[in-house]
Amino acid sequence: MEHFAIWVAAFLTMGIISFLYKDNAWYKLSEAIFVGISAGYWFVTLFWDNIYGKFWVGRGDDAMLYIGAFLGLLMLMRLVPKVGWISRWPLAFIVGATAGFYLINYFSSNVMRQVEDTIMPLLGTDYSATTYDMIGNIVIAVGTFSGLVYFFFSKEHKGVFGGTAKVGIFFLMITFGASFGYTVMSRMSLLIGRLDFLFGDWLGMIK
Amino acid sequence: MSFHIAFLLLSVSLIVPSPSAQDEVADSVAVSDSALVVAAPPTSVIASEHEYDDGEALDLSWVPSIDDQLVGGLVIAYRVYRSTNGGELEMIEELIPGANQFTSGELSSDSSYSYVVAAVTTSGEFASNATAPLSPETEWLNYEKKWLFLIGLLIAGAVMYFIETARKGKKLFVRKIAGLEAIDDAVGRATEMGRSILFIPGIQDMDDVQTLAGLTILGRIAGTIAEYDTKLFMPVSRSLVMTAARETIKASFQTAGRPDKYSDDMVSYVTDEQFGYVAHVDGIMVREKPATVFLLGAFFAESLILAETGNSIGAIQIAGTARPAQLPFFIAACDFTLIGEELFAASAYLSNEPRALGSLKGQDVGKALAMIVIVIGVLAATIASAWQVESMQSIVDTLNSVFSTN
Amino acid sequence: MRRQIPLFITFFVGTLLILSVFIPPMETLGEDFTLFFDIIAVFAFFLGGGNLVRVHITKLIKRKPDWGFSVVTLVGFAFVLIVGLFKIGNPGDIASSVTAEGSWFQESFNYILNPLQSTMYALLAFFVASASYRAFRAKNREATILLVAAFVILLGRTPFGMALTSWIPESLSIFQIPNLAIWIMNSPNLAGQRAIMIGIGLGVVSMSLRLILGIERTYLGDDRA
Amino acid sequence: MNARMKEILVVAVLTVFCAIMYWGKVDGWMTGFQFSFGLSMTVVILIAVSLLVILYLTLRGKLIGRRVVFLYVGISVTLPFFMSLSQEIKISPEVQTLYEGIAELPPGSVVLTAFDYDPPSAPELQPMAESFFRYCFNNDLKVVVIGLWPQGPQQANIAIEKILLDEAIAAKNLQYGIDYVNLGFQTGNEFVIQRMGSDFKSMFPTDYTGTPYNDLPLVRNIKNFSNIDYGFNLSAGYPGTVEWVQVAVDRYGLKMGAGNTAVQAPQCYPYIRSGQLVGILGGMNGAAEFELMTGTVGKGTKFMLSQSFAHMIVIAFIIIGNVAYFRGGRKQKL
Repeated sequence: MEHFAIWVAAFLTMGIISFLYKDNAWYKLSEAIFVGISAGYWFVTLFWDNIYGKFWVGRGDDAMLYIGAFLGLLMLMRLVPKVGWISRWPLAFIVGATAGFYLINYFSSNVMRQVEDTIMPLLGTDYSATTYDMIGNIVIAVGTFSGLVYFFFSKEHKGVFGGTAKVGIFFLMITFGASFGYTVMSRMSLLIGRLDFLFGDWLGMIK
Repeated sequence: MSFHIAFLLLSVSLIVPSPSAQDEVADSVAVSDSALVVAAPPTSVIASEHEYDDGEALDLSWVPSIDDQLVGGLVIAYRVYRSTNGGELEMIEELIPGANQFTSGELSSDSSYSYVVAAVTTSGEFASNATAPLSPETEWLNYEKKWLFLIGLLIAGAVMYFIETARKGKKLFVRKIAGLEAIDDAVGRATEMGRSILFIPGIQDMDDVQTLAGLTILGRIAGTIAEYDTKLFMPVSRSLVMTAARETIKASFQTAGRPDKYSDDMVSYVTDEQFGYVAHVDGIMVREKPATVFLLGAFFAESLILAETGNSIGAIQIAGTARPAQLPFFIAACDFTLIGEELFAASAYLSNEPRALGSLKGQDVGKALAMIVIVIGVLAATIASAWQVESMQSIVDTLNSVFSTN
Repeated sequence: MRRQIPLFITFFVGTLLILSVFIPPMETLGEDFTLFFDIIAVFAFFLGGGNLVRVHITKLIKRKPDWGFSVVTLVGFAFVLIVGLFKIGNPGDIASSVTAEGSWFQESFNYILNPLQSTMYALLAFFVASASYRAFRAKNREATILLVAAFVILLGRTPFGMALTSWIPESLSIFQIPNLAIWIMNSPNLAGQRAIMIGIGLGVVSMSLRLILGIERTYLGDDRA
Repeated sequence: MNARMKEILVVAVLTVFCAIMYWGKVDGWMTGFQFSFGLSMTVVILIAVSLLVILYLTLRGKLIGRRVVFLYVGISVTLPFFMSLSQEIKISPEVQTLYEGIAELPPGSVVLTAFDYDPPSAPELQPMAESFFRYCFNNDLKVVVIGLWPQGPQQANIAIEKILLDEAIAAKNLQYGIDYVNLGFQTGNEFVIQRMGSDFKSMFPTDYTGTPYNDLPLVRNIKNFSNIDYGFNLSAGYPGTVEWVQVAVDRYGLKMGAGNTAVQAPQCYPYIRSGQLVGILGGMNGAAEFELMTGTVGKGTKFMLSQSFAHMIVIAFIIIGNVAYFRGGRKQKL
């Protein structure tokens, strides 16, 4: 059984890799299995965690749960064409809650917090700061400022304003280049993991 | 009864309440009297109201035992005991040596609580006096967050002010955004080529604000798609997104006067699982060869898999996400990328509706505010640290406390 | 009316959640919302899963191209639902965890789903290479900056990059590529990230307000439908 | 022979090869391959020469396609598995500070490890998990595991099981429930962290196996973050380090370090500067550096070579791409 299982795993692994060559039957088969199994897997997990886990095991007496269930049932009203429109209520509920929740969350951690962090002495907090630290601090302040200028919608990118926006774009490009370069490494790691499975765990070719 | 005796013992700082500890002490005493390790109990134990909560916590502070020393200290832990409404003492917490405060949570404002803190040595516990009974109070406003509230209100107010100004008919200028200008062309291109349009609203559910942004953009372009009579298909990875996307497209087709062209088949659910979904979308891309691909929403690692596959089939790709980690991949592999904020601005921009455009003006106020604060703050901090100017330091401290979020 | 009620719900719930942050007795509202959401999501799956089954059965009945693969999908879906919901092969009784070692559900995860997920993810290695090959070209000033930043970071992580500039004296060590890479990550990269983050924060504020105020409402469909 | 036949032939050859190797492995007559130093160098030179040929072809105006790039990536990752070459590892400051952060913990300290990743991210994060646990167990730190990703706790178990086989650690005879506990997964993302701030038990009434919280001696007295001496988060995305910092660190003052995939790591760098994080292990490099610092050799170090090779290949293709661009009179779009 164990032999069979590891061959299945290897078969599917290579099926996905074969997509790099071109779309083919092997890939289509792996894809079909992937979609079917994963959709089922997701539902089973949701069911045990959120329905069984919360209504039977967890906080079963909590009124909040039943409000949730009620909203869920309203959602299912879509299946009944006549009253399908009622499913917009839970949808409206979700959209309102998401909007309200994220408004504050993003505002506090993305705006307030980042502004606070940018407020720092350019020349370092004390005399131990090196030239590099100072340059770094200046770069951070200038970069954040000019980056914000780039995102300004109400003014055409012209003149001094346009020049600053240009600097902002440069900073964004450095950011993107740096994150991309940094990522290459991690992506390679994933492939290393898979090939280690094929050549090591499966075929036992790695000493 | 036993409680009263124990309490009496506690108040005169003798050894110990809890039965298990008592046993231990008895054992060690039995072995050798000289092994008894005596420590002074913690003093000045004070219980006070925990600020800005729902009446469910009290703060406790004390002066550690004088035998609690870093080197050669006798105290191995502190135990906090609580008595509810004058009831029996129960241990609720054990803290490391050196501890001098504790927040006692999960209380009710209907009850009163009294605390005892005991220093623990290898021989037993040496308890402090009990604190006076206290009930936690419910506060109705969290004053700690007043600045978050005020600045938030200021910016939200600016957004609403401009929405209102625009509604009254004042023309507001918003500069061109390259990625958004390209959207109409991209739809047109698919029509000319007689091929389809693929729209991916990210892989998150409706509880992610980026998915909402993707869907609002869909709402704008679905109208154009209806007018051009182009084929649209939209595999999604969440059931709720499927429902919402169908509503969105249906409404847009209706508004464009082509409700007959709408079909539920445009939107289909694939699987919630990230890579299962991606495997399917990749397959469908190379099979259907859409002329235009929209990737607008929350994306994770799959961003590049999708964008590179889309690139390999020669599709025009317009992408946008607010996940900074994924932006570089879209920049590298797509024709146009909406960077962070632009994703959220897109639907307003595309709608060309005055009120929506007004909201963009409003968020510029926020940016201007951030920029001003950064300039003032950085200058003040620099002057303060370089020349030790007190007044500048106080500006920095004020700004820091205003923008501090915790 | 059909449209007014949902708009009111959005407005009411949105405002409530914003205010809850400032009112201690309502602090847990955000948590309750996630709870609601999780539960609604399970119900909604009947719509999504139902759609999945419908699409593939249609394909099968109409004998559309590749209908055979639809059968595979349907069988896989049904298989996992059955072994997962009835806990087939689980050691112990029905009370054991669905993901218990040895259960069919867990085995199918280990030997089918996991290899598929990991491999799909690993394809990124290839795409990262092809994207760098194609996109990192010095076409204009912006692209050149992108290229240089990426190149320095890449080099900074290889022994070759270390060797290349190890001759630079310690006093100028910042110009050694690994140090330069770290500096780029910590300074200009940080600045760019911050600008993007602040922008996003404000963008979310503005869009959320449009949703709460009902200016964006396409997701609610049309009155006439 | 048409293309279809060729494809079938390749698949057939591959299948036979794999079958033979597998048989060899099971039967025990094939124990793996290792190139000698000379052969390793020859392979490296061959790859380099072939790249030069591609460069030459590009200069002549013959551009290569995606599949060639793919092929090179595959080769450059695979071949180093079999090579006997070694390389130097430089410790970066964020790894140093992370190490110092746990090194100063006295024995008996309680460490909370949050496993927020799933198997696809395991190649990067699993080596970190292993060396982190190894360090904790060797130094008598108590480990509490939780996960905000459904499969996180399983990854933790895999790592723990592996580490317990180490001779030195097996000798300590560590007890589940006393020396380490796996509280399992809980849905709710950052809200789980928030709830843990007031009460762990409310979020984790039982552990991974169903044992009630109060029956686990290690955690029985752990109320909230104030009882945790150090937090370590292994994260591959959301929810992850950002959420831990926002809630556990910012609101509850937990001292925390993180191990991130290389992609997530840049997002978390600001947190080191602001002092919200003690340190970060970024990607496989971070794992290898941490292994070096803690004096163990694991997969992180082993696969560094593959990674360096792959990097060199990417760099080579960026150069070739630019040559192609300038050669094409800057107009050609590829």
